Amino acid sequence: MKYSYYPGCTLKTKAKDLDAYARVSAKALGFELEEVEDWQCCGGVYPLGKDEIATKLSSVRTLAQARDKGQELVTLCSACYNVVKRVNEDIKNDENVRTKANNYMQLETPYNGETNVLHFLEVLRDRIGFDELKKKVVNPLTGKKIGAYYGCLLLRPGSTLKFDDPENPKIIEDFIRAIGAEPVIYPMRNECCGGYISLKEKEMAANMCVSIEDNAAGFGAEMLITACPLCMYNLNKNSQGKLPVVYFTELLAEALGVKEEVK
Amino acid sequence: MSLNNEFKPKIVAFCCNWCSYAGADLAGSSRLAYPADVKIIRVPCSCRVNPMFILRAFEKGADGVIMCGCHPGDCHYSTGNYYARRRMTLLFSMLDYLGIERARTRVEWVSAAEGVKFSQTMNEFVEDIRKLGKNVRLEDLRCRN
Amino acid sequence: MQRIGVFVCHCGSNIAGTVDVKRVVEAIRTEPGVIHAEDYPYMCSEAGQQLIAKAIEEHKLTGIVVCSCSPRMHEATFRKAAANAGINSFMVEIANIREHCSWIHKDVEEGTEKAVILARAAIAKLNLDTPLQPGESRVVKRALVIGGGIAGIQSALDIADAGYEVDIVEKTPSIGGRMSQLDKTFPTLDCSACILTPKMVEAAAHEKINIYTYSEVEKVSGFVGDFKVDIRKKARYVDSTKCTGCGLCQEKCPSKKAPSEFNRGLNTRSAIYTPFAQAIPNVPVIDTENCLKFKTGKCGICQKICAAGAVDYEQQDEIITREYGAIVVATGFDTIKLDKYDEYAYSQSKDVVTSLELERIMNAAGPTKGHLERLSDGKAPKNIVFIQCVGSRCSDGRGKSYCSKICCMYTAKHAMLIRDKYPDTNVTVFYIDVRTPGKNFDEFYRRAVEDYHVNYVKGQVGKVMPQPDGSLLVQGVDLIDNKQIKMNADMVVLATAIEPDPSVRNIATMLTASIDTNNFLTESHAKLRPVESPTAGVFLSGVCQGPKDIPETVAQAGAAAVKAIGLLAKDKLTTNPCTAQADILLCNGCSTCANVCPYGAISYENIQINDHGIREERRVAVVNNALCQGCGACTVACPSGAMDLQGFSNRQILAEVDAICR
Amino acid sequence: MHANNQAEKIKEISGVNPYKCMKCGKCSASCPSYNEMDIKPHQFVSYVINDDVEALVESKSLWKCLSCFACVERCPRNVEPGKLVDAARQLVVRQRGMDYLQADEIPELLDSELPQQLLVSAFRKYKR
Repeated sequence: MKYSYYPGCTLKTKAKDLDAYARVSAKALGFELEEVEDWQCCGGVYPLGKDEIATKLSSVRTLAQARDKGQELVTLCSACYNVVKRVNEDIKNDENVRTKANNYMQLETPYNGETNVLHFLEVLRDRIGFDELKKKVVNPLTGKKIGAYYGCLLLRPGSTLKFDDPENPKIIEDFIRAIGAEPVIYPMRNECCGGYISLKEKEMAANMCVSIEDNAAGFGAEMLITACPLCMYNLNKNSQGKLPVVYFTELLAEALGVKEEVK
Repeated sequence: MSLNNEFKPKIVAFCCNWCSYAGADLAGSSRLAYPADVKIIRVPCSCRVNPMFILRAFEKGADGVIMCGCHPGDCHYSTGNYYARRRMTLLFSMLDYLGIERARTRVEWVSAAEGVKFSQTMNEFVEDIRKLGKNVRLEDLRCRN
Repeated sequence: MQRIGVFVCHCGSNIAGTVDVKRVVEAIRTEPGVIHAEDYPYMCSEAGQQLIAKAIEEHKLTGIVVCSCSPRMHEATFRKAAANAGINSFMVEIANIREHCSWIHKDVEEGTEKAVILARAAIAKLNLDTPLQPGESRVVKRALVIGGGIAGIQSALDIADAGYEVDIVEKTPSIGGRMSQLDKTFPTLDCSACILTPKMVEAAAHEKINIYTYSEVEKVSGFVGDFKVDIRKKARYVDSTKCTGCGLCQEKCPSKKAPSEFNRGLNTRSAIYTPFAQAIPNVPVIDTENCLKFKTGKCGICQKICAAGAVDYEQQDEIITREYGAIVVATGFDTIKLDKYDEYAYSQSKDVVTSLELERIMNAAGPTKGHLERLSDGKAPKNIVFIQCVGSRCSDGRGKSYCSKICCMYTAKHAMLIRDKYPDTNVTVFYIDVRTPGKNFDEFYRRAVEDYHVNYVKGQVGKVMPQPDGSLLVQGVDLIDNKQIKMNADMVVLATAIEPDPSVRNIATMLTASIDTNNFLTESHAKLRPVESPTAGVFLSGVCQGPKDIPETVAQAGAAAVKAIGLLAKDKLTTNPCTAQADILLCNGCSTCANVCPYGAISYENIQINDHGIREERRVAVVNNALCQGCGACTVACPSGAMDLQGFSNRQILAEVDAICR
Repeated sequence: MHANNQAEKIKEISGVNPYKCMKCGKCSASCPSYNEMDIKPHQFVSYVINDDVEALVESKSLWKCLSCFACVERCPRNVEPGKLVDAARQLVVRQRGMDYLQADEIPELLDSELPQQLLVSAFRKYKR
């Protein structure tokens, strides 16, 4: 199975691990991530203004490429997932955005939202299946108590993303179970880490990250996993460092026994 | 005030007595406006609407015909709207064959509680018909006066 | 040729405001058949009707067109007026120039033009009207009440007291409904069971009332005065005639893991069970999904120990077919599912409960024997937070757009009872608005604040977070102080929205009673006929029509009963004369019409026909006017055009089409 | 610009109908930045209704909103105040010279681990 793959800017620089582990894991699981050509940064946050068109075009370009190949589009970074998927929904449902975006783009075939956007976790859940994944695990992380940190961008707005229950998600917990570890459910797993605010308001971000970390630790988590480089940064930089934070793909690669393939 | 040369479509709406006519009444008592181009004919049930009535309307110069009934499953006579739905499907495919724009005819299920839906539907339908312009294909010019 | 009079109503300014009434009168004077036309401020008034009568007499009119409000409003009024003046009441046509014209248009020019066209269509139709005579149909002197809660019980008692037979069909093993699950009732704090049980007993003992519990309506046919209903009496596996209600079987049943429906799943019950101690009838049922005998074939303890020999594993469902003149729907409500509201952590913590669950917790017969305890650890809660409007007033697609109406009052009740019984417990209520219209209602709520010091906070809760120590961190807002609040609670109670019981959907379909987008049954007129369904002979009782509390439910149940009694008291009903007729000269006896008739009103006869001098025997369709309801399905199905509908004939509808398109 | 036009502009950019608000406060109850804000999320709605856009564009709150969508997710009336905050922010940054983040202050804010994503997000939220 081949998917179009949109890594996004951060996965090419500060979050190379997130990307590399995903690629080796995909190979081990028997699917291929084919990077779309000439992709551009999604912008990091979805432009909320109804009149924003230009800021949505890079996503449309990527989406159209996946469509041309007849592939589903996979993202790994939560932010890219949020932006690309919401732009796709706009193109599908908002005639104004669709017309204007296509007028700008002058694609050979106008893009009307045909591509299906998947997060890597959704590929694991809906295409591979967690039961199937479990069978492929050679190095189960037995006994590890792991807290899933979702943050905002994977879940909200739930009506558009339809990723999981935005108030009580379970996809990462199911993932943790599949790789043999024990999920720790804590209520702040879908609270915001502070996001971009930490650039200018370090203290605010620190408050948030400390409570999240405390909350997870209080429920017995020994580590946190995330799918978002920004969450990772904030949780590492702005907390008290009680819990290690790693990308979920790293644990996946480890469980599949392919971690060493990443140099 | 509307301009004299503005296209004012003639639109016939068949409404079943139990749901849609009551829905239209509710739209009225809730003051939910829709264009005056729509004129409603009350029928006991959508299954009373003979496809012939719709053809006659077009022949006489109607620009659009809409039929409204109870939601499937909610027909006052149990099954009437199912018959209506099947008949209209056939009629529409025939009109299609004749080259009549699909948007000139419409079937919509409107319950007695859906005044808002009734008004919205009529607004949309009139808008669609205005875009299509005058019905010239089926009108029997001998009927013009 | 008809002699037509046209009467244009101003309806005060309702019509005259946007329709130039005088111009309508002038415009239609020249229409074919119109002899007389005039306008009047209120046609429906006594004076207006006299005016019509006078004109009929003076101008020897054969039919009238009234341009006024919807025929659903005053058609009957004008038909009666016409009949009183000596013309056939079906020689009346209404042009709806209010709901369909003046009320939706602002421009007088537009409104007037449309009113004229609607009037022309009515005149064109009237020109083809023929006098019709209504027939008669019988009234079966028995009523069916669907649902055995307080609404159904009250309706049944009132109908039975008037001397008519009533059957109650209740889908659960006992009558009593939601009210039997309540602990206390507002605003008097009576014990719910204490006031409900006597009613249940009275209904059970009433000689005119027959109760089918554990039964469901399966099929409804017929029409007002003469419904035919199939009731499925589900197999109880216990013979009601033998069971003494000793309860030994429930005690000895080894399968005790089934969640108790009555206690909202907060504890368990045995596989053979009566839902609660005061159940009526006091005859248990076997839940086959949990019964070991049914699951594995082994066990059979209940049968062995039953001294009366009442347990019968071979019992089958039974279909009972009965006839009824009137049907009262009293299907009640349930609380909504909370899976879309997980910010309140309902699925994550046992100590987040719905208000109905709290009723069970507070009730002496409930899972905690009436002690206020946390379900997680059995500890007494010291801080309780109530959250209002959970799923009510939500237009975001997650919940219900309406106000559930009862929550403000029951929350005040809960808060007060808790503060009264456990004065050390702090109670906080997060609310959007406190709505207490009703006699002694606001006083009741104020008592909670003033005498019991319940802490009412105006604002909502954003999230409830279970903590490692088992407490619940509630994050809310106080909009008056403009402060975000984070407080620890031991228990959170959600005032969960109510919705019509899901079974009502199916019942409405069977009854062809209309239902709104929230699955509440629609009334015939929101203000003036609030307990009648638009489907004749079907009456609405209790929450199936809209959220209401117990006194309102009882009042409405009584009103529905009175309407049913009014129907049952009649010996005959006049039937709608707008029925189908076959033209025997055109009919070829093909049976197409009979196949589409939902009432089985069409049969075939061989009759002698003289067709242009040729005498022959032909098979032709004959419509039974008592059975035909006038839907018109046959008229369109008929391939030879022999079927037509009186009052809505092909020619009449075509005349209307022509008039509108002219 | 006339105040009224500004309020209309906010409604247009955000696509929010503030009149749907029933003042339940669930947005403010959900907001993780509540304590940092001078004008609270629920107040944004009434400020727009009352055409007091001046106060909004000058408020601290604009720069404290995390765009975490907790208010959008939980609003029972689909009002979604987060979108109003963002629209007010757009009104500011779309004006010349009103960027909240200047390019020359960035080097000072950088650290070696800071992901690109953070910068591009901040740029999009704070700059034209």
